[in-house]
Amino acid sequence: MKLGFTSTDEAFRDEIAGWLAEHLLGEFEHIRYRGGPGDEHAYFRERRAWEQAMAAGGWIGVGWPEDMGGRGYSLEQQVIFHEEYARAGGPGRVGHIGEGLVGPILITHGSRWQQQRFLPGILSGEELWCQGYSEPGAGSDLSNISTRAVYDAGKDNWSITGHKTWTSLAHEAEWCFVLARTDPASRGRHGLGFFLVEMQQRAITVRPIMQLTGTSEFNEVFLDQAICASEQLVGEPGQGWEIAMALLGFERGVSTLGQQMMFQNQLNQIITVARRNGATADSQIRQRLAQAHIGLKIMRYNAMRTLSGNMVDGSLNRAAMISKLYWSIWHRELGNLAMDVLGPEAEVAAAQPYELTPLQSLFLFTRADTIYGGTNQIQRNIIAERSLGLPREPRMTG
Amino acid sequence: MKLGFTSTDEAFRDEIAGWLAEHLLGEFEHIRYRGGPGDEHAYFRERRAWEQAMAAGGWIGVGWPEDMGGRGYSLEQQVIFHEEYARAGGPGRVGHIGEGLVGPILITHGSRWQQQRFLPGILSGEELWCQGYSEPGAGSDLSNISTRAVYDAGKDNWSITGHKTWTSLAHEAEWCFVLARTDPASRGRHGLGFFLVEMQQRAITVRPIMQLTGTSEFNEVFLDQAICASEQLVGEPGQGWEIAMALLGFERGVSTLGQQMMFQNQLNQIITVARRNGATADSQIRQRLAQAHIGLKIMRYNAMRTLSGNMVDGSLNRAAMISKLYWSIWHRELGNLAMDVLGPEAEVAAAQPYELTPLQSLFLFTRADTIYGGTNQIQRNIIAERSLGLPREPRMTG
Amino acid sequence: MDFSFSENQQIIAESAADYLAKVSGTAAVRAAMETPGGFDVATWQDISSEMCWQLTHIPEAHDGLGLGYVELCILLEQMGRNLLCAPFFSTVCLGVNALLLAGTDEQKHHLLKAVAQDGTRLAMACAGPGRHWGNEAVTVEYETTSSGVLLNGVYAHVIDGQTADYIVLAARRAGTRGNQGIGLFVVAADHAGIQREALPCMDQTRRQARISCTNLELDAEATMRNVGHAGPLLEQVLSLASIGMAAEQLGVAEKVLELTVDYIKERKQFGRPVGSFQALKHKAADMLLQAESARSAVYYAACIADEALRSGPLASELHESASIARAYCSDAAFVNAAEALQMHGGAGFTWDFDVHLYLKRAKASQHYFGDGAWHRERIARILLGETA
Amino acid sequence: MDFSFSENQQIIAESAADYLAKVSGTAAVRAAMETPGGFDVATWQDISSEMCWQLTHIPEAHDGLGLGYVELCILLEQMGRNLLCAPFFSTVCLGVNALLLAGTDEQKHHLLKAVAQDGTRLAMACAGPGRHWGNEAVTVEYETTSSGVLLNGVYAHVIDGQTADYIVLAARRAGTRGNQGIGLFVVAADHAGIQREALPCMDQTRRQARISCTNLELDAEATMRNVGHAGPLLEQVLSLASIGMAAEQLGVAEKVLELTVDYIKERKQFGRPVGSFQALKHKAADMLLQAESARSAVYYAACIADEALRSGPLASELHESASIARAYCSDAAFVNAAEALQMHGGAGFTWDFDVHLYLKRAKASQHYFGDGAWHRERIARILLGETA
Repeated sequence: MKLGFTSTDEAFRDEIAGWLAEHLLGEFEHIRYRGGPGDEHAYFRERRAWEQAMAAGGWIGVGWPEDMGGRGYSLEQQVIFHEEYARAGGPGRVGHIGEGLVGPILITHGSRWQQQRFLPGILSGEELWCQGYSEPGAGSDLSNISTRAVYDAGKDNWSITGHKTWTSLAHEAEWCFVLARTDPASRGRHGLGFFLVEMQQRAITVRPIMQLTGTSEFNEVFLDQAICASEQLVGEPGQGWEIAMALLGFERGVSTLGQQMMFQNQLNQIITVARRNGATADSQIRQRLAQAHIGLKIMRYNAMRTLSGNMVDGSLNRAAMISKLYWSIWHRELGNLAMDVLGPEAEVAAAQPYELTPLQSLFLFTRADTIYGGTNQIQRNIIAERSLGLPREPRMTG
Repeated sequence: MKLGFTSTDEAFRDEIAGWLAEHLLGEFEHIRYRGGPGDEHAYFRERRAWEQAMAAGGWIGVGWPEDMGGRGYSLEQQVIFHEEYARAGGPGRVGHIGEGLVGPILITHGSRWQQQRFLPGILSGEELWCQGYSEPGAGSDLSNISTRAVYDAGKDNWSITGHKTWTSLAHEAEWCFVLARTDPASRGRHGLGFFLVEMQQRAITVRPIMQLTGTSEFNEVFLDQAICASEQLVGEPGQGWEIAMALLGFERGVSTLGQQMMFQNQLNQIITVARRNGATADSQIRQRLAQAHIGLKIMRYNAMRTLSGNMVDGSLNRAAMISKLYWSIWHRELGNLAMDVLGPEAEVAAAQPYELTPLQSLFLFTRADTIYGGTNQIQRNIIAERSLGLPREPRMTG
Repeated sequence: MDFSFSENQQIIAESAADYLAKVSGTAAVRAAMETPGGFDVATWQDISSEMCWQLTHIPEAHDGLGLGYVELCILLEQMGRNLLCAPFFSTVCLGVNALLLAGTDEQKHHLLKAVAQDGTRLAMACAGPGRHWGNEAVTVEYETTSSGVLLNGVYAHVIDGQTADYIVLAARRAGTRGNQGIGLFVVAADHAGIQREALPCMDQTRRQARISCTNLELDAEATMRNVGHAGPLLEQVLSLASIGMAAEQLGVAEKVLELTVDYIKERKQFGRPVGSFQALKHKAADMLLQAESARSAVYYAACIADEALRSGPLASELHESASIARAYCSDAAFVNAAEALQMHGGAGFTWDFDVHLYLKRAKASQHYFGDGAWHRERIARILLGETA
Repeated sequence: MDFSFSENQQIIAESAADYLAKVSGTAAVRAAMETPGGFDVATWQDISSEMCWQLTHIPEAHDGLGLGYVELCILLEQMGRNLLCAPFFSTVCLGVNALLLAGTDEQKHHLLKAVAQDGTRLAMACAGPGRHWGNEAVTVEYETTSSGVLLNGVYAHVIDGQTADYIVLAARRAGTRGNQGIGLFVVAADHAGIQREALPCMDQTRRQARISCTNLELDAEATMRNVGHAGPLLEQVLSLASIGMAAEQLGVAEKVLELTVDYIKERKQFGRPVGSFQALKHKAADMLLQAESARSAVYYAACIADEALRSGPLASELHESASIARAYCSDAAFVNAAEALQMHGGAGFTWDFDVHLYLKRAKASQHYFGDGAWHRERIARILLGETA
C-alpha cells in the first residue's frame, strides 16, 4: 500500500492540466461545469464540438490499448486524467457511453470488423452512442426484455422491434446498443442478443421523457422493425446477457474518480453557500457537511481500492459491488443537504416559468440516482446474493 | 375531540394516588421503580406480596366488568390508574399476564367454569400466570408450533409434550397458557388448542435462559406429557389460533399508558444525567433528547387515539397496528441515548463480577424490544398486509 | 378525554375530500400552478363564498362559523392531500390568526368581516433574508414619527405575498434585538411604500414573494396590539401557523403513501407485483407509521391551539405542541414523499406522475417557520427549562 | 498509488487470523474476560515474546521490526475480529506511540527496549472525569518544584490502567486551559502517589481503571518532550490511537456480518432460510457496505499514520484522516453489531451467542477518544478552515 503519485505521473498531470487550461476557453469557456447529470440537455452542440477538440488533442480513449487506437495509459495516469478534467470543470462528455462502455466491450468482445468500424468514430468524437437496455416492463428486471430481433436469412440482417426507455442522448447519438431477444421462445437471461443499431432510420422514433425537473435528457426509443446488419451483432445470438453484464462492469472503472471530482465541485458550492448565509453556525448543518465530506473521501478510498485490485477487466470485487449503492445514497443526500443549507432560499428558482438553479436540479435529479442502473433494492439483492452468498428469493418467473 | 379529564376522574386520580402513597412504603419502599422489563428478576418475593396488597386494596382488574369481579372502571379511570401507578414508581406487576391477558381472554372466550376457577386467583394476586407461545422452531413464525396435545378419552384429559421458550415468570407462576397442536396432521394456524396448564407437575421442567445482561428473566419450558384436564381447554380444539390472536390484541390496551409512564421515568433519569455531566451542552445530544421527548409524546397521543377508538374489545385500528413497531424502536433508541449521554462513563458497571447499572440494563435489554412478541420484520409484514392490503409473500409452507 | 373525531368532524372531513376531489384534482392543480398568480381565482371565490372555509375558526361574533382549530386542521389536511393551490393558508393560518391574537377591535371588525364577506386575502410578512424565522429573524425596522410609524426593510419569503389584499407586517423598533421591540401592523397590500416581487418557486403549488418597505408610513389604524412588545404575540401566531402547516404535511404524508400502495399493487417485476416484495412492504409499513404518528401529533396540537385561542388551561402547551407537530410532520411528509418517489421507480421521476409535486411541497414546507432541527432545539430548551 | 495489500501484508493478516483463532476463540475470550485482570497472562507472554506483535511499527533502531502502521492495523483488525483480551492496544497504540512521538532518547531507549524484550505493558492516562477527550479534557495539574514536578488530580477512564507496568500521564500547568500548558510524563505504575482503581466494565473484553495522583513527585527522567507545550504531541498520539481503534472496529464490523450471514443461512422460518427474505438480505448488504467502507477509511488513515510517524509529505492529514476513520468506523461497528443482534432474533439476546460481546465492544469503542459527533465537528472545523 502506498499513496501519492510518482514524479512521472505528476508530470503527466501538468500536461493534461496545461492542455485543458489552453483549450477550455473561448467558445468553450461558458460550458465549463455544464452538461453533467441533470444538465445533460445543456449546450449540446458546443459539447459535441468539445468532444472533437478532445479527440484532436488525443484525449479520448487514453486508457485503451495502443493497438486499438488508445494511448495505453497506466491506471495512475487515467486517474489523474479524470481528476484534472473534473477539476478544470470539463463539461459533461457527450461521448462517454462510446468511450466508457462501447469501446471497452468491443475491445474485449467485438469482432475485428466491429473494432475497425466503430472504435475510430468514438476516438474521433464523431460518432456518439446511446444505450438501449431498459424497457417499460423491464426496469429493475432487465432479464424481462421483450424487444425482439428476427433474423432475415435472405437479407442477412436482423429486424428489431420493441420499446426502450431511459435512453439518454437518444436524440443526438448516431448509434445505439440494443439488448433484444433473438430466440422468441426464450425467457430471462437466455436467448438475448447484443446489437449495434444505427439510429438514423425511419423505423426508429425517439420521444423525450419530461422529468420532474421540467427538462428532458432521457428518452423513449420505439423500434419498429429497425434494421441491423448481421455483422453488427456482438458475439453470438444468446450471448447478449453475458456481454451486457460485462459492459456494466466497466461502469465502475476509473471514470468513477472523475465523477467524484464532480461531486467535490458540488460539495464545494454548497459549502460556499453555507459560508454566505450563515448555515455554518448551525451545528446540525456542520455535522451534515462533515458527513458529506467524510462520505466523499471514503467513496474515493473505495474507488482506489477497487482500481488497485485490477478492475480494468471489469471484474467485480467487494468494494466495487457496493459502489453504485454507496454513491447514489451519498449523492441523493448531498442534494438534500444543498436544500437544507439554503433553507427558505432553497425554494427560489432561477427564473419563470420553471428554470431551476443548479442546486435545485441537483436535489431533484439525484432522486433518480438510487433508481436508474438498477434500483438500490436490486443493488442490495445482488450484493447479498453475489458477495454474501445469501439464498435467492423464490422466483415466480425468469 | 377533547383533552383533559372530568372532575370525577380527577377525584379518582387523587384516590389511587393517595392509596399508593399510603401503601407503597415500609416493606415495599425499596421495590419502587423495580421489577420492570430488564429487571423482572429483582425482588420477586416482595413483588408477589405487593400484588396481594394491591388485591386487598381492590386495585386488580379495575377494568374488568363487575360481574366478573372487576370494578368496571371507565376508560379514563383506567388510564389514570395506570398513569398514577407508574408515576408513583409502582413495581413491575408479577400478575400482569393474568390481569392483562388471561383474565380478558377468559372473560371473552372462557367457559363459566374457567371464569369461576381462574379469575378469583388473578384478582386475589394468589395465582400467577406465564405464557407458552414461542418455540425454538416457532419464533417469528408462531403458526409453526410443534408442541402436541393428545386427548385421553379414558382420563378425559390432554397430555401435552413440547418445548416452549422466552417464557418469563415460568419459574414462579402457578399457571401457564399453552398453544399446542390438537390435530397432529394439521399445519400452520389450523388444528391448534389453547390450554390452561398447571406448572406444578413433574412433567414440566423450567430452565432459565441467561441473557446478554447476565441475568435471567426468560425461561425455556419443557413439557413431557404434561397433564391438562379437558375443562382447561379454552374454546374448542382447533380454535387455538383465533384465541391466541384475540389475546395479542389485549396487549395493546390501556396498560400501554402505564408502560409509557415507565418510559417517562427512564427519560427523566437520562435528562438528570445529562444535566449532571454537561451533556446538555452538546447540541447533538440536545437534538436527541428532544427527539426522545417528541417520540414519547406522540406515542402517548397514538395510544389515546387507539383507546378512544374503542379498543377495549381488542380489535386493531391503524394507530394500534403500529404501536409495537413504534414503541420498540423508540425504546431501543432511548437505551442507546442513555449510553451516549453518559459517554465514557457508560462503560462503568455497578459492581463486579457483572452487575450492571439500570441504564446499562436499559441499553442491553431494549435490544430485545424489537425482537420478542413478533420481530419488527414481522410487525412490518403484518402492517403492510393487514393495514395496507399489500400482497403476501409467496409462502413455501404453512 | 376523547381523542377521536366527532360525527360532525367526520362529515367535515368527508365533504372536504369530496369537494377537493372536484376542484383540486391533478389536472386542476397542474393548471393552477402554471398561472401567474399560482391559483385559480374562481376556485378561491367558490371556497370563500360558497364553502366559507376561511371562516371555520373565526368566532361568530365576527361573522365566523365559530368552530375549532381541529375543524380547521381537518380542512388543511385535505388541502395538503390535494395540493390545493389557493391563498387559504396565508389568509387563515397567518392573517386571521394574527388578527384574532393581535388585532384591535377595529381591525377585527373591519378585516374579519372583509375576509368573511368578500373572500379578502391576507398574508403575513415577518422574516428578513437568511435561514431563520420568529422574532430573532425580524429585520424590518420601524421608527415612531409624529403621525405614526415609518417602516424600512425587506421581507424575504412571504407566502402568497404577491396576491394578498392585506398584509400583516412584523417589524422591530430600530436598534432592538431578539424578542424585544417587536410591533405588528396590518396594511393594504397596494399601499404606497410597499414593493412586491413574485419569486419563481420550485414548489409551484405555493408561491412566495419578496416584499420591500421603503419609508412605509403607517398610522394608528394600521398598528396592532402591544406595539413594541408584540414578540410573544408573533410567536403565538407562528406556532398556530406551524400547527396548520403540520396538518397540510400530514395530508401529504398520507396521500403519497396511498399513491405508492396503489402503484406497487399494480406494477409487476420478476413476475409478481413489486408490492409483494418485503423491501417495499416494509418501507410502506414505515410510511404508515410516520403518517399515523403525524396524525396524532397534529390533532393533539390542534386541540391545544383551541385552548390557546380560548385561553384554556392547556394554553401554555402551545409552543411545545406546535414544535412537536412540526418537527415530526416536516420529516414525515418529506421522508414519505421521498420514499414514494423511490418506490415508483423510473415513473416517479417523470413530470407526468404526481409524486414529484408532493416531494417539492414537502421540501418547501420543511423550511417555513423553522426546520426540524430548529423545533427540536426549541423542545430541548423547554425540556431543560431553559426558557422563561 | 497502490491501495491493495502487498503479499507480505496478506501473509501477516492470514497468520494473525490463524494464530488468534487458536489463542482467542470464543472459549478463550469468555475465560479471559472473567479473570480479574481481564486477560490471559500466558497469551500476552506468547504474543509479546513469540509473535512480537508489539514491535510491529517500532523502528529497528529500538529493537522493533520497523514495519508500518498498515501492518499494525492489519493486526488490530484481526484482534477486533477476535475480541482479543490483552493490553495490546494500550501498550502499542497509546504507550509506544507516545514514546515514539514525545519520548526523550533516554525514555525511548529504556522503555521501548523493555517493551521489546520483557513484554512490558504500557498505558496512557489523559482525560479527567466527564464526556470529553483530548487536550481540553486534561484536568490533572502539575506544578514545577525544585526537584521536578508535582501532579495532582484524577484520570477517569484509563484503558488497561490497572495492569500496566508504566503509564504515560498527561497533565497541564496549573491554571492553563485547552491546548495550553500540556505536559507528558512517563512513570512506573507502582510509583508512590499513584492510586489505581479497576472499574467493572460493561464490555468485559476491555478494562479501564480510575487513576488518582496525589502529590505525585516526578523528576526530569519522567518528563517527556516539550513539557508545557506538548498539546500538539498529545493530539497526535490520540489521533494515532484513534486510527488503531478504528482498525479494531473494522474487525468488529466485519466479524458480526460473518456471524450473521452464517446464522441466517441456517436458521429457517416460514419454511425457508431467513436469509432468503429480502428484509434481512438488504440489511446484510448494508452491513457489507459499512464494513467495506470502514476498511477503506482505516487503511487510508493507516497510510497517513506512517506519513505522520515519518514526517512524510501527507503528515498534515493525520487528524483529518483519523477523524474520518473514527467517525465512520465507530458507527459502522455499532450499527453492524446492533443489526447482527436483531438478525439473530431471540438467540442474539442470549449470553451463549457471541453477538452481545461484539455489541458491547462496539458501544464501548464509540466513547473512547471522542464519539462520532465529536470527530465530525472536528472535520467541520478543518473543512471550514476554522483551525490553525
